[in-house]
Amino acid sequence: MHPLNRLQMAWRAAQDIEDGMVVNLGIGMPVACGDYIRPGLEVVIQAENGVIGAGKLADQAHADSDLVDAGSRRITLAPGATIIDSTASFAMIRGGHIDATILGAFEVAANGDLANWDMRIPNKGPLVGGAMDLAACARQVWIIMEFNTRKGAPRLREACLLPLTAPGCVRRIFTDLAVVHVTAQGFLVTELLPGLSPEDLQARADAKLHFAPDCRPLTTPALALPE
Amino acid sequence: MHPLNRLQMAWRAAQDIEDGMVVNLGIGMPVACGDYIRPGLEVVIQAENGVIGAGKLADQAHADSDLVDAGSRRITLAPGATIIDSTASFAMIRGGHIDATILGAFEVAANGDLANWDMRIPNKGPLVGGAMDLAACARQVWIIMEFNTRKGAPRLREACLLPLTAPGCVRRIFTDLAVVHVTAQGFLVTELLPGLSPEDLQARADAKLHFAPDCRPLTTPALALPE
Amino acid sequence: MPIDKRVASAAEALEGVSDGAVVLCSGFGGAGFANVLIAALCERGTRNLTLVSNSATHRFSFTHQLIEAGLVRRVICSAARGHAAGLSPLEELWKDGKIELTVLPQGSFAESLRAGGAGIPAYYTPAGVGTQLAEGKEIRRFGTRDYLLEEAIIGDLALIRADVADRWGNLSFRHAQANFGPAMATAARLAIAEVRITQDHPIPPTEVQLSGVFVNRVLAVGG
Amino acid sequence: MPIDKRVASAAEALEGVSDGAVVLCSGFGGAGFANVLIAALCERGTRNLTLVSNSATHRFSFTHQLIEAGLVRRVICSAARGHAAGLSPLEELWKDGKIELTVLPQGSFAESLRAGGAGIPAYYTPAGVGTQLAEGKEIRRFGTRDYLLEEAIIGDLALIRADVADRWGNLSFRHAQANFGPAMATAARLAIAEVRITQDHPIPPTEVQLSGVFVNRVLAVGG
Repeated sequence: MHPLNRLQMAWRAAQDIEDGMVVNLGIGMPVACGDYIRPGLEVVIQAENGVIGAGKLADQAHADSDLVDAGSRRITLAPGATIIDSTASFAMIRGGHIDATILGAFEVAANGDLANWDMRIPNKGPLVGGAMDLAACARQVWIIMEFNTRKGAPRLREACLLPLTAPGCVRRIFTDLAVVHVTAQGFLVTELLPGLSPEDLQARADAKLHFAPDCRPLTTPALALPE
Repeated sequence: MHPLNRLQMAWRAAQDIEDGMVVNLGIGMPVACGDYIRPGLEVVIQAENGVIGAGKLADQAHADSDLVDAGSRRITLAPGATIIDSTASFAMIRGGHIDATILGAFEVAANGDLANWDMRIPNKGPLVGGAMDLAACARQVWIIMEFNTRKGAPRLREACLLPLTAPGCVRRIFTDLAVVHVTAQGFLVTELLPGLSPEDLQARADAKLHFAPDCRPLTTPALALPE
Repeated sequence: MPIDKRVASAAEALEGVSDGAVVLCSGFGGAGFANVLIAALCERGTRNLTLVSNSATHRFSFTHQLIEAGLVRRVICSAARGHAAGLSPLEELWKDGKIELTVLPQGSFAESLRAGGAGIPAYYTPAGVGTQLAEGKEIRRFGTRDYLLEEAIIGDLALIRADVADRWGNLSFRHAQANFGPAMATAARLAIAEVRITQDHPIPPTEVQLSGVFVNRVLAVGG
Repeated sequence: MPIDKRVASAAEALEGVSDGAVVLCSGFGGAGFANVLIAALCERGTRNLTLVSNSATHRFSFTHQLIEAGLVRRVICSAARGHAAGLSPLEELWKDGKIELTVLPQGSFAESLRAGGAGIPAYYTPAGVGTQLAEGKEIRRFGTRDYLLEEAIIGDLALIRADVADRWGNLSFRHAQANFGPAMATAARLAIAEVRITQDHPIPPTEVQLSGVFVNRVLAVGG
């Protein structure tokens, strides 16, 4: 069994991005999706700080501290881009103009509840950022996260233990072991890592997993993490 | 007795505009104030359709149907101007960023109530435009209107008979017979047309008029109305 | 596939528009009326429309054609008065109870559209408090002042006018042409812009005044 | 007199700012921090401040200096977490009850500032419904969905960063430098912009990104 690494998870999520979509990518794994959009597609990447049409990372020579994305990464603009202020950017987000947002998460519940903003570390200040607006208002919310925590605890749960970001918002979950859709019936596994049985996966979850009749093997290209 | 004509009323109102003010001028008599701002002053004229820094009327050669003010007049831009959309323009108005708006009116009450949007002509559609936003939200509301209607009815009243635009908003009234401030005590006449006695003026009003101890003669230059 | 929002004709631009649509039409004082699209909507004969237009019978706007053709059942505006001394067709229809009329202060008209596009269902404003336009609306005090609750306006269709569009649907406007256009585009399920010219190459990022994210179709009409 | 909002020094820019001021500081991800003005405010020693800043302890922003100097009694932000593993000075002060902390979803943070500048005392938003951040706030249903009532934020002072200012106070921004700056300028009684350069001649009308109507003082700081 070879669980997907972080780049492979981003690659897999990126395969679901469709032509012409307006997509917001969260800090961390999600931003890497931008590198794996299927060839021939044109997609608009929205960054919450107002960059509408974020391009690749800037090379050293062109890096500009005024041209950054939501993760403070120095970027370039894609053709057709423009930049708006934060109020306008969140008006775009809140108004439902984002086709899909891809976010990281700590936990997702079987009803689509999302917990991704507060790990309840004692005395650490809250850090909500744009997550609640994105989770509550994007047309689709997709999550990239490991299936289990480092300590092995389930992240797919009957109910979230951590504070919610938004209730009932998640539609798809891209993990290192499986791709899971959130349906009216709960979690539906549509792709499973080769070498892992449905029973193995179920044992790692805190909620009932349904398996799609056409559940496929979860495969990705080899993608090496940077040193 | 020579009541002020419409241009003279606009001239008189314009003399109260102070250096650096942001001023919104209503359709009709008020827009003429733009021509009579005291020499040496720089003022920003805001038009509700988003022109921030309206200049003089355009001459024939430069008239452009896309560059108009709130009265659809083809205008020019003053130095330092910019143009914003209607939402931003009314955010500016509603947010209290207009130092003074000068509007026409049908009636003003002694408590500052303004009626300037609906004459109750049978079956004529309502025409409120931007008047309610301006009246409710500009830092000062100044009115230019004749002291009496064409039929001789008082326009300064204990209470407005016509539907209100906004309650308690008017601060100054520039008429053909007098300049009147609205104070906590009611109407205070600060300038009176030469040849007219306080009693004459009082007889033309429907509310108690107070006269300022330093009430001055209302004088203006000769300004001929266009043919 | 490259994003390309350009369409070849007004008929193609209006494809899919149904009877009963809420139509947002931009324009103020002669600037920003999408008259080619409005004329095409009129010709299409789509009925039972709700027309959302600041000045519903402005003499430079073809919205009055929609009204005269009997295609409009409801009007939301800030000005419903004709320019002539007699009654305009809108006023005649309103008098006869054949058209429903909602009048808002112009700032609330603009803000309700902006709210519709920005995911805000309702907001409070001081404009209209203490007037007839507050009738039936919630009044609430914040601090020392009373405010009126106004709800968002959402459209099925926005017809707006701009100067240049690129294939991404990004728009730039001439002078005061923008007025209600940007807010209307954000507030509509289908936003269509008629423009002087369209272009294959992008409008420079700093010259874009409305992001193509909000614009579904663009039609070059010259002029 | 010609309008001229240019000032000669940061000290002059901050003239009249009092203890207890609500200070709005722009900036996101390294772009748009008015660090010259923030450093001057710190040096001035103005106390008892309410700091309104999206990321209150961003490593590129000098707002953390205000906090470390003990000048801040309350913080309104969307992110209050330090970048290091240990506790930041803000977190230490918060833990000890010496600083009051209000956290908003970033979209509500931005919208409340915009509302403050736009004369809107409160508005409804879906963000935060069903979460801890909704505690104590009014929930109201519009249509089929629940929304949260959020109130406007108004500041005594806004410190923002732009690229160019003209004597009218009109501003243009570089790239993503605008972020919260325009909304903050509109929401503050005294709005001050630090800019790369100021100029006597006007910024061309189509290049102005924030009207000088909203800006009281501008300071050239280069860089």
